[in-house]
Amino acid sequence: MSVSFFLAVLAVLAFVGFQLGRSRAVVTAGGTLSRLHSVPSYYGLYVALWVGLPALILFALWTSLEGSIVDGMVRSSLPAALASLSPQEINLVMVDIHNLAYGNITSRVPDPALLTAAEYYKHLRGIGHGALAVVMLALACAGLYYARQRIEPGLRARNQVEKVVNVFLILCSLVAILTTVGIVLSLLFEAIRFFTKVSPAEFLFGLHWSPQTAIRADQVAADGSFGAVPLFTGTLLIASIAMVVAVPLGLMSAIYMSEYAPPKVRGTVKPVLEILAGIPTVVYGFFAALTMAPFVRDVGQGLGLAVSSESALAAGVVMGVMIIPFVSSLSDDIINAVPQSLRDGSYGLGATKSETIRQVVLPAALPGIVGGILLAVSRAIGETMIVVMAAGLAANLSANPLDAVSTVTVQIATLLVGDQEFDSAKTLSAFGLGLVLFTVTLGLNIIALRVVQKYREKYD
Amino acid sequence: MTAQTQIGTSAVAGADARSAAGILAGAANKMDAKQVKVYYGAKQALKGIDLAIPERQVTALIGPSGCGKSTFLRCLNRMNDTIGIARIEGLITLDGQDIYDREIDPVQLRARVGMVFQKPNPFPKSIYDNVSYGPRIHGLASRREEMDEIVARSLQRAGLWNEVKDRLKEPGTGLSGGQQQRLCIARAIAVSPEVILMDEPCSALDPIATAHVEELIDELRENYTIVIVTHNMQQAARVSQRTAFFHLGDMVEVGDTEEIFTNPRDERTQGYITGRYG
Amino acid sequence: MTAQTQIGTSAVAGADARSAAGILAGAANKMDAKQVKVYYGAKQALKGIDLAIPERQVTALIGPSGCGKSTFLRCLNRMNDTIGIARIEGLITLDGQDIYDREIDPVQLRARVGMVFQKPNPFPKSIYDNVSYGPRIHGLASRREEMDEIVARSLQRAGLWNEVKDRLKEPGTGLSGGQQQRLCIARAIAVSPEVILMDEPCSALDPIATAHVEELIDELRENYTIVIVTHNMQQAARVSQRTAFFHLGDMVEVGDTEEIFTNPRDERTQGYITGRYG
Amino acid sequence: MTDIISTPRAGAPYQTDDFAARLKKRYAAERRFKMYGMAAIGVALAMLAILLASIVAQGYTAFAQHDLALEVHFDPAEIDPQGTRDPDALSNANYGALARNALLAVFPEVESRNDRRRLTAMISNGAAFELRRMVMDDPSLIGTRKSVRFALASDYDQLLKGNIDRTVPEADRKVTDQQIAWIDRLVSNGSIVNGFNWRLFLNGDSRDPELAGLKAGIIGSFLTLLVTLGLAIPIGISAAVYLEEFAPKNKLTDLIEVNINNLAAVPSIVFGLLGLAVFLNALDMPRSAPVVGGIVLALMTLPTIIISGRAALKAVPPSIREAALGVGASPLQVVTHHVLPLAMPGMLTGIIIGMAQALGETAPLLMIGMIAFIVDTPSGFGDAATVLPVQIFMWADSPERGFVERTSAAIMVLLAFLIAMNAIAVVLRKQFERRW
Amino acid sequence: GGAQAQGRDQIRIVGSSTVFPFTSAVAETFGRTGKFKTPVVESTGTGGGIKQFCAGVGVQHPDLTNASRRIKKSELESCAANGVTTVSELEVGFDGIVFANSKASPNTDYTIKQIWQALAKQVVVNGQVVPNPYKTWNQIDPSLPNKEIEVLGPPPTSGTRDAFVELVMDVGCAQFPEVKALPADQQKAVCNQIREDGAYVEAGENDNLIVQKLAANKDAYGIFGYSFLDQNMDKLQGAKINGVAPELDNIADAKYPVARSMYVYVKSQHVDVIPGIREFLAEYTSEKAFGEDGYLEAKGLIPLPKDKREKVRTSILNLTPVTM
Ligand SMILES: Nc1ncnc2c1ncn2[C@@H]1O[C@H](COP(=O)(O)OP(=O)(O)OP(=O)(O)O)[C@@H](O)[C@H]1O
Ligand SMILES: Nc1ncnc2c1ncn2[C@@H]1O[C@H](COP(=O)(O)OP(=O)(O)OP(=O)(O)O)[C@@H](O)[C@H]1O
Ligand SMILES: [Mg+2]
Ligand SMILES: [Mg+2]
Ligand SMILES: O=P([O-])([O-])[O-]
Repeated sequence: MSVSFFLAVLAVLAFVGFQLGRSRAVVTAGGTLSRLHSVPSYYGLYVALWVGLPALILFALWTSLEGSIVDGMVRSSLPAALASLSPQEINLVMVDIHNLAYGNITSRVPDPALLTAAEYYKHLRGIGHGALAVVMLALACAGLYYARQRIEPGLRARNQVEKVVNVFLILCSLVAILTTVGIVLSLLFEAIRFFTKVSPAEFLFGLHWSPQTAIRADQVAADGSFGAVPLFTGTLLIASIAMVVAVPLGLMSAIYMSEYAPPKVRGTVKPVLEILAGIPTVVYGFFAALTMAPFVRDVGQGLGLAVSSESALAAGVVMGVMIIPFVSSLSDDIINAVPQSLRDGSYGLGATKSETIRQVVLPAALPGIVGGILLAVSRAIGETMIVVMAAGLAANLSANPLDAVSTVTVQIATLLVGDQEFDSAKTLSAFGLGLVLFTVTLGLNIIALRVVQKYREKYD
Repeated sequence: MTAQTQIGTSAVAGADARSAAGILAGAANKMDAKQVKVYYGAKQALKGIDLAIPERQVTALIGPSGCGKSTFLRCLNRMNDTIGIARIEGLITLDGQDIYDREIDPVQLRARVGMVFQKPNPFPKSIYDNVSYGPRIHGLASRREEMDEIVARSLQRAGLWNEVKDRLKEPGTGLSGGQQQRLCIARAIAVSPEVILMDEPCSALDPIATAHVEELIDELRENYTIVIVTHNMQQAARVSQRTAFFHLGDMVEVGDTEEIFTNPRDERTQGYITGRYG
Repeated sequence: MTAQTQIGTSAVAGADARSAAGILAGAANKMDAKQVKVYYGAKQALKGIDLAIPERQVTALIGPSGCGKSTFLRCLNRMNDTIGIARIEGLITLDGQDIYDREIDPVQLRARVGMVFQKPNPFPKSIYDNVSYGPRIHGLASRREEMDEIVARSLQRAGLWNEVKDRLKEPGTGLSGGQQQRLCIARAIAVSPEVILMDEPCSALDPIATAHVEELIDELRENYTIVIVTHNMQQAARVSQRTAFFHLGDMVEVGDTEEIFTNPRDERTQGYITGRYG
Repeated sequence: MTDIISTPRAGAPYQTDDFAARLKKRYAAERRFKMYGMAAIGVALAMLAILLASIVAQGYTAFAQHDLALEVHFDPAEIDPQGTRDPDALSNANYGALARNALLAVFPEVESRNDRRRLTAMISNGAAFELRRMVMDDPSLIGTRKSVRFALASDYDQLLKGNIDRTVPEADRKVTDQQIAWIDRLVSNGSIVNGFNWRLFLNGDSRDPELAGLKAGIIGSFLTLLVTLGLAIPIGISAAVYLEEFAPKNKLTDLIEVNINNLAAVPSIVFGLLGLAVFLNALDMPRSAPVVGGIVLALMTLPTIIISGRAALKAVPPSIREAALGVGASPLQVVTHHVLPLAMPGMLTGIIIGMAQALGETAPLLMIGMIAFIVDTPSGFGDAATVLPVQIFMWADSPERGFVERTSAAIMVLLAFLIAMNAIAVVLRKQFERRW
Repeated sequence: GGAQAQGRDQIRIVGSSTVFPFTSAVAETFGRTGKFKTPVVESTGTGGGIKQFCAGVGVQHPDLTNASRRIKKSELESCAANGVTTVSELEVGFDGIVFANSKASPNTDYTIKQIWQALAKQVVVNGQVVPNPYKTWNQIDPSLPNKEIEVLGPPPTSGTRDAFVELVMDVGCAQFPEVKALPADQQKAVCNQIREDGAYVEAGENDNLIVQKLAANKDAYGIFGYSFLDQNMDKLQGAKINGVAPELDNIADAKYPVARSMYVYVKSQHVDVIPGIREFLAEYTSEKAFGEDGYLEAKGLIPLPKDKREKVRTSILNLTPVTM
């Protein structure tokens, strides 16, 4: 009896509940449906929810707890010889028992005590499944009975159902908060450890980033320096270059698609451009490193400029291309949603198409467009591969787009992926960087929200 | 008929009896429509309209809902170009020039032939920006004060100034229905077009505001040519010199307003007018 | 005053003189507003309105543009809930029950108190779907034919049937202004609300259609309670039994329509009415 | 003519030279503006074309592969000397020798040990596995002769495709002159056949380029994406709807809004850290599994879907909501019946872009063990699996030459996957689009 | 939570990206020929691998870890603290680190000292320790080419960089008595730190990218593993170091100075619990795998000498615990 079987049975029960609830509502209405507070199908949904939801919640709880409960019972039933092992060893014994119980390949001849334990384990799981089935069924039936009882014309079935939906919607919104909490928690402890090794002041205001600390104890004496400023300026530089490329290209593409292009062209160009967002970043990385960077270098040298072979410009431009669809597609949708009557109003005054677009359509679409652009900025800040491959890892403090720079994200990724040592400031600095980046963007977002709210108060 | 299409201002002589009868001495045809047919997809909305619009007069278009008044109005400044499925046939001239000619620039045309729409459609900008928008794109003011002056005067003429003079920076969309309508009128007259097309400009207005707009129309008439769609017979009678009666996509009758209201030739016109008068 | 708010239908006795005077024999107050104040942000749009709306009668709201008629109307079925910055104070009852009570479900309230908006706002769906939407969500028809019947009857009553019966599947947004307005009327009456609020329902309508809607209102009055905002004094005089005059967020005067039009007590009312009559 | 009869103001501004000059400028601006639009699309499309062309140019050869067709003698002396047909014995037999013998039989003149080794290097490691599979499936083959096709080792395949240059000095290439001569002979006698590269789609990953395939990656991507879609779409749409349509404007919703915007800027690898800390360590979910990958990618794409969804909802005019509320629709009905359908195009755009991002992402998967060498095709959401971009990432980092073309081919497959997935959404989006 | 309860019958390996190609090749062969499932091999980097490996015993922890360096004492201690008490070591073979450039340039011969002078942050000039002034190779030694110094190499987070520092930088600077005269900690700083003025380009971990960049930029040198040179002999050449070319035989018999050993560590407690570990180790240490002409050599592994292989094999098959 698998998970999907349980869920399928539950779905069937809920459907039955729906039908019963609906017909019951029709009956209680006594022929005049308008006596019902809600449309009959809401009564159906009401019953279906009562049938399905409690059983579903039980199922979720049960399946998440059953494993450890059964394990605990098997563990306590083990013969004394096994039970006296250390927790680690018992863990291993449990692996053996599981492997035996599920008929996996095992490599040693099983000990009879283990075989009994495996049998016992199987037995318990069997009971557990049976009990779950019975309890779920009982709960579903109770729900059905209760909900059906309550059906009468005055029952606000729609409101009840909508209350459940509303709770669901709120829960969905809270996922964002939970994710944030999860991220902060998974960064915080290591970051604190980092800040006990490197002072926050040095980290936040230091102008030199070079995490060249030792991997072997006998190796490098010099501590790495952990001044994150070059990384943040590098991030800013590359993201700005990317936006300088993506915003005009994306916005103008969006405008052309939604305002000028015939529907057929728009219908094809838009999804085609969206492919840009789906090309794996490795491909962009190779393109940036092997095509764009040498090109920038050659052009730069042709102009007599000193260009390093890894330049922020190359990485930024390619990143800009990658995020074009964020701006173009989202803006296109928003522009397309601006009511025609506004355009008519402008044309009626003798405005040209471009004047209409720039002065009426775009301002009307601005909140949505800003959303798309912010999304694109975010993506640019979070991108790793292109920068690693084309702009290098050297954290120079420079505002010159022809220099090699590094970004926060890149350092986080290389620090986490590279060779690391427990507790070395080098490895932990990834968490410090992550947390600070998180905080900085959070601050920026709060400011952005305030600005947007001000703007909204004025123009909503 | 062909002569008429060549030189608009001297077209009076060539105008057919029906039209000529209604034109006051000295007035010439500012615009002229010949056999204008409009289709929305397969549906024909106008079935061949012939109508001359005399200069510096107010022409009223009346007729039952859905008969094609707005459609005709939108033909006069090529606003129908923006409706994908609309197709237009026939000839419309402004000062004797075919406005659907390739040579003609719809932008210039619409600057010369302004429009107030049936549903008020203020831009989601401030009240000030709503009105200054047109003058700005046409470069009618070179300095800030000039623009302030244009905005203030337009709002005054539309009868909205007193209500909004303290909230010019607030969004135009936060106004009441009637206020929005007057805002749209102010916006249209701010660019001083030669011809102003008004699609039921007073439908959302109270009597006082209506009277105000009617005065405005009367005043504008001295310099501008005005075409107004209205459902209000009294209004048509009060403000217009000429009236055209539309019915099911046809123009049934056109003539001197007094004539039309007192002595309609077509019985459909009679029915329509008396349907209310009676 | 307090007695009145408890049992709506027997409230006549407790109604104040001003209100009581206007109520015809046998009619009771369907709705009742007490000291209704509305603020848009910091701006006060209604300054404390007391108005009783008698059952199965037509109450007309008149007054200059921007005086708060739409705002008041929107209070009566809690449409103002949807405007973020709008804040309402005071008491409004429907059949004696406070409609701003927590117990009250605004959705059900709006099904009972229907509304036709000032700007026609058809759904971007077919004409049929526009009208059938309300009946469908309220489960007013169980079979296809019943629904067809409701749609056809509603469109007929709104005087649109003949124009659209062949194009029910076409989008409602492709109709002319007046047609859209009648479509919105049809949509509102399709759910048979007890009270119908109409915000300038005839503003975009020609006289014939207007007459049609007025007939409809007259007919509806037998079973429904109607509140209508209009700028057309004749219309108010023709269709309503009671008239309330609004001015700058205040309700200046309310009374029997005949009374108001022939013998207004307040000079502002007089000014407003005669501004047109004179 | 008009200026004679009109007063200075009316119409005058529009007939003057001044206006004409200004109009000319405005039209120039108009043309420029339109040109910018076209240029922008042109540049974007050109970039895409360059990228795609470079991928295709490098990868199209991977769709064909050279096989070695040899007459194999299933010599009982080699594989079943005892003649017991014992499956265990058969399973451990030396099948490589069968393939080598078959090739050596074509070149009887090659005798020295070194030469024989160099000759048999042409046979892919896969040959032994292939023969083993054949015998295990049908032991009656033992003792018979049969013509069998198996992969040519990658270096030689690359040579025949021209990816290894014959003209460079012998010392600088992986293939000797002698081997080239042998290969040419095999080609001329028809023992080498070039055909569609089914292995690319039917095999799992391998360290041997000629055997490496994408089956496991495709299925892994499919399972992972299924989880991602199943979570991100309903949660994303629900959250967008709640925040835009229902949420009271208070501190909590501000907090949620800021959070969502902020999550969009969190580097994807940090989502990997989250997955590691929460799903693997705290919730004890399996490593390298599509469920966990799917959840992490869903969390990563949620901000994209929510933000674009909210923008789309915001663009629906309030009059539509009022109209529906006015006939007694509940707020939820207003949303589901009117607002959502109208906002759907924008929602779908967010979904398309979010999914494209999820489909191409590798960094967060690193932390949860999906950047791994996994040969077996996953059969469920809890099995160890890789995904296409990981396959691409790992192949791109492999030293063997044969992986260069396969990397590009894998990218082509990924893009095909993406386009197929998007096609559905794009069609839906067109259905919902309308102007009002 | 229920998913883990199903037990595990598949070996899980984490660790070094350098050893990854070899271990995964063994895993593939092991999975194809035996009755066991193909092990899952993750590429997490040496340190990351050891961290996971040492986190505990039980299904959720890996069984083996790859390492491009020996495990450290501190790491073993942390293993023990988490209950991972017996760890066995399998030395796989050697990895040469090459200093390579494009075939389009002449082949060169550098001494370790010269490479240190080219790459160190501080060098000795006229008996003084000064910031590295060298821009071109011939400023270090007139016999060297008049080419700008540009070296693409791994970032400080990489195990390869670490090995390079130990085998080249430390050795190179030891040849300057002036450095030796410095106090111990300063000495190390001078020896180990790599310049950050742009002459040394930290190029990430994708060695194929370095290969392609070198092919395009003929003045630049790159630092990476031998197997990438082996596969790209048509484009690149390895510089001789101290007169020795980076060739298989030279590395195998330790003539070439820049080579390191690679290891796999086994959690002995998992042997016999997770099925197939013994058999996997047997496959790894079979002659056809890590021996001369074995399939790992074809992947670029440089095999251990024969007697060493014997020792490694018996040691690992007996699960001899590693000692520091
Ligand atoms: N959403 C809003 N935000 C801010 N102010 C508003 C809003 N809606 C209306 N107002 C203001 O409230 C006042 C009353 O508006 P309301 O729409 O009720 O007027 P009205 O009597 O219906 O006028 P009209 O006859 O022109 O429709 C006006 O001054 C208007 O500008
Ligand atoms: N965009 C459109 N698509 C399809 N049909 C249309 C469109 N606009 C108008 N029509 C149809 O064309 C006919 C004429 O419409 P028009 O708007 O010109 O009427 P009208 O005379 O202005 O009416 P009203 O007084 O109600 O505004 C009507 O039948 C209308 O339904
Ligand atoms: Mg109209
Ligand atoms: Mg109003
Ligand atoms: O992955 P490495 O630890 O070998 O660099």
